[in-house]
Amino acid sequence: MAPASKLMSLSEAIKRYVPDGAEVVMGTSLETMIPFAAGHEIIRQRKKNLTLIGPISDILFDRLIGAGCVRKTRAAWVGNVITGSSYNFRRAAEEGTLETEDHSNLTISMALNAGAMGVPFMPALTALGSDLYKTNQSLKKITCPFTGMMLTAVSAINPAVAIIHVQRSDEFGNAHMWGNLGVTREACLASRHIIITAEEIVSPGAIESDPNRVITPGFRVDAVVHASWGAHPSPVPGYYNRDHNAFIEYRNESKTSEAFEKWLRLWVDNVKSSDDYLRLLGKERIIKLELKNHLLSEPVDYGY
Amino acid sequence: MAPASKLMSLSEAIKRYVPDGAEVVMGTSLETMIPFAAGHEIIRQRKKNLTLIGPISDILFDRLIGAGCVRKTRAAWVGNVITGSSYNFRRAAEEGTLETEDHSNLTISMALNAGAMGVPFMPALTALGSDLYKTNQSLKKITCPFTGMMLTAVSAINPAVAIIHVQRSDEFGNAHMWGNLGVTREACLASRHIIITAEEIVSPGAIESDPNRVITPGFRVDAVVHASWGAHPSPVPGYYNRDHNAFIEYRNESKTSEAFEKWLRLWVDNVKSSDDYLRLLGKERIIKLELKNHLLSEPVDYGY
Amino acid sequence: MATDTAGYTLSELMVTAAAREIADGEVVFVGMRLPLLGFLLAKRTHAPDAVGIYELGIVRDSPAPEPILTMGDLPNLFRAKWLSDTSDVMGLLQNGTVDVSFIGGAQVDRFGNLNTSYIMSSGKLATRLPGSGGACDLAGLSQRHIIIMAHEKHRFVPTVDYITSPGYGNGAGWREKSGLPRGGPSAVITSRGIMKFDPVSKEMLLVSIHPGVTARNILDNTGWPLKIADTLIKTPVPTEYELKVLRELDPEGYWTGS
Amino acid sequence: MATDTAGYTLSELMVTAAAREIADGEVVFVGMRLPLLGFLLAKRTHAPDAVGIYELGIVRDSPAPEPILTMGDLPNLFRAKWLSDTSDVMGLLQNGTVDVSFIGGAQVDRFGNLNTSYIMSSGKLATRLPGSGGACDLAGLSQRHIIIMAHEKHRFVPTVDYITSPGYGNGAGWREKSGLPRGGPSAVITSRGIMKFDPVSKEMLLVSIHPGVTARNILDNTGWPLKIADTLIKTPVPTEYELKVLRELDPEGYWTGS
Repeated sequence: MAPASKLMSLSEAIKRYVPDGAEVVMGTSLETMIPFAAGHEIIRQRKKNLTLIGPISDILFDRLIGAGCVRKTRAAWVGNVITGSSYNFRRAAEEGTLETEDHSNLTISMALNAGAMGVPFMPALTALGSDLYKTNQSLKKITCPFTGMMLTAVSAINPAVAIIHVQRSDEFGNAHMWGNLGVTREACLASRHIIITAEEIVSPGAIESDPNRVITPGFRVDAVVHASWGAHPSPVPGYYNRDHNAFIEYRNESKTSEAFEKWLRLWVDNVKSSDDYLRLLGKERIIKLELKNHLLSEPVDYGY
Repeated sequence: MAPASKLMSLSEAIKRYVPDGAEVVMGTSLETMIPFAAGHEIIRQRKKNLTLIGPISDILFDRLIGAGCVRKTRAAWVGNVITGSSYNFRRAAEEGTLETEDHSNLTISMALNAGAMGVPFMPALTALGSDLYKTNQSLKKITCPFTGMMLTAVSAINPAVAIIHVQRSDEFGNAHMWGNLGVTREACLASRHIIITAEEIVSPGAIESDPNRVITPGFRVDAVVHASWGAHPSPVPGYYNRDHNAFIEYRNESKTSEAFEKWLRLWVDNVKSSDDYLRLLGKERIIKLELKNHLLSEPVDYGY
Repeated sequence: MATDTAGYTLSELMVTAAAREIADGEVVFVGMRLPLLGFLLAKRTHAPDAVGIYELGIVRDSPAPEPILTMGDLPNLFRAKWLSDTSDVMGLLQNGTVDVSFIGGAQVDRFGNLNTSYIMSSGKLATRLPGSGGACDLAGLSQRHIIIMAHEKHRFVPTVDYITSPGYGNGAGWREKSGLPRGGPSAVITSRGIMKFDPVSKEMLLVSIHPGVTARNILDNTGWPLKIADTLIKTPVPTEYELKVLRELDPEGYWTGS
Repeated sequence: MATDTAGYTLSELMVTAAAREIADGEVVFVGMRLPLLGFLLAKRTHAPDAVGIYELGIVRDSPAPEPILTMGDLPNLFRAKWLSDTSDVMGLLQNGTVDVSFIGGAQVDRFGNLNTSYIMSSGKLATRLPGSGGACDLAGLSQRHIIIMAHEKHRFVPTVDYITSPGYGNGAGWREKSGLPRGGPSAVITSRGIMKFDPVSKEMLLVSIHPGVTARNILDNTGWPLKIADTLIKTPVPTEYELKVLRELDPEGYWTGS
């Protein structure tokens, strides 16, 4: 009973589990724990024709689109949470080089839920009366067999791979996540492969001390990557705060294709490691983002 | 901002929120944390014509049926987990005084899920090919609008009240539950009222130290009851082990109506308080059930 | 139009108006940006027992311990009442638990339909906007919802190019026919005034004009002949206490600066 | 029939046979009673990397630190790999992740349909059984499932009174026509022998006879003319190591005593 370690480098994990043309779900906790490091590695490897799946992607999807990795988005919202529109997305969509499937947070959550539960669709009351039906073939109107009510059926989504950033994981893919969970639980269960990027790699014993905190069964995880600060500039509960300036500055850094190319070279292509990234970020900024006020959870007992 | 305390006696909580004829969901964690104390109080108040909802009820439903409180069950399994059939259930069903709606664990979970999500049904692949359709009007066959697959539609269940036993709660209904959760999360969200019985009443600060551990939003909870050993003989993670002998002995104690009447007088009607119950149980038995091996959860930080 | 010389900014006026739409004890589904501030302001003033629900999977009933720019900031998770799944809070929305929600928009029409997806020009896509996020869900499933947006003629159009978030469609009875279980917009708070909806025809009605703005100015900046309510009032300005709280909530004026 | 004089009990033989149906690394949905022991025995012998899933919302891949009588016993939660919702583990079942599951039954027929709900007598209800629990789900949605039960004529009937857990219905093609996405019973382990199913006709076939039992005895205790496989073997007895482990798992013989 010596299971194989799933620990590998970020570059190896992306190489193995994110082939060109793959359907990838990311940013499943919405504004928090967005797997930026993994997304940047996808850009460095210049993956092509990806379909990106997620509720609100904040600026991660925009970067992948700007780098030419993306053929299609299946998302509720693609933009910059605190500045509004995101420009690579706009350019690609307006030029017609990006296909978009328009979801709401509820429909994307039900699509992944259906995928997780192994059923071909889930019913919802949302989207009725909206034009989402015109730009999303995954939605159909149905009639409830019990009540006769009109409902929206949301077709299941089963991504090829889920990329999930967590606080801590053991090397076998048993991972703790806390904070708002978004659609992470269903995204993991719906996906054929799972890549975990984690702030810390810890012992199995630490994870086993709290099985309710585990985000998805470890036996379904394919790769575990140690990625300290791997969600920056988004926040990670227990590790660091949101770097608002990064989001605000990105507005101008992505406003034109030229500006974005420059940003990409500096922050992605020239960055070969997590150390490179932290050096670029600078000590002062890092200290500013670190937690200043701590609140430890009251322990619970799993004894017998 | 001084919200009203929801703390009340068990007798008051049952009086207020479990009227005759109510649909009550209980035993939502399946074999663990079954709200026996609350069930016994329902018997003491001789509620009538209840509909009991739950996945596998172990022997709690059998007791309520034997005491004449129940008109109907909507459950996947009614019995005694380690001895098999339960006799009050058998007698009532065979004599035709009890109506039963036959679910599986998956269909009852989907019925409560539909109730929680506010949709009139949820789809499933189970029950197909089974005779559950003959004895459960909440199941209908439908065709998937996307794939043409045949599916089971499970009609939503929205109970009048959920009775949930937890480890600890504050007086406002913010409660921590850990261990296997069963269908508890959806049962709470689906129900119009919620009664929490808790091993311990703790400060709001203790609960707020770990919001991921909260089982359902406290603002929807109606009553909080301090019920130490309130799930005995079922186990409560962090508090006490399963009392196997109670389940084994109950087999004979319920084999005939006469035996059951005797059991009921001794263990329910003559018990006026949790102290009475513990006295009857006896110190030795209590010590035997207490946790001997402890395992505390690794803390997590919710700071900023 | 309100300026700093009036002692408050236009955004402060709008956020205050939004806050006043929340009654104490209500369950509020809180959106991004100005609505987030409006909710926090209400909590700190007249609606201390309001409960906030956030699409990220957050329920909280106390103000965050520190100013936040967005709902995912860690202080908004600190001592939350519940941290959970998006589908859990969407369940609370869909099952009718949410009293009121707030959404912004790029384009609105006379029946309160909102577009945050596609702006067309001569039949061709002119601007791709971010999309629904939770807005379509909130517009469809809250007991009522409130729209907050800039009041410009190109945004206030007779018919939106795309319905991201349904209002009253083409008027009375439309939501029912569409299968929506409840709700509809109850107010539109803009940079010039406040609109409500005629209870019978479901058409937008001007009910309140911001200080320094004229009805003419509003009509000129609305793409259809906006109807005016029988009783037209001037939007009450923020109180000193509301301004004090707002400036604590947004100390650097990121959202409410001039 | 096997007895203590043979060095093992009948239950021990049945549990051992059940354990051997589990291949290493498989995902097993573990039921109550004998199947629970069978899984634990497999983990401790030839299938150390098998993963156990329990309907309560438990996933674990190590043996519990102490003997357990039922899956809800606290040692079965201790250092579990995942504690979660029933719907989560039902999702793993429904989406095809579960390789094998085990269910018990009161009545079975020649196509492996199981009844744990209603036993009829002359068209009237004779015995009300506890019902499906998770059995209907496991029979419908696992990649394969194994039935464990006592072998008596009144239990082995031509056609069950009620299909709680679907087997192969009335034969080849029935599961597909019923809409079941996969699966079907792969073995029936009884107190007298082991049956499998004809790959074409889907009818039950006797493949193995327990020590001390005759084919005649099995046919006499089966309510239809049970077909016999071309190759009929004697059920291998538990090894000493298997017995040692089993007695550690059930030290008081609650499940496996004579």
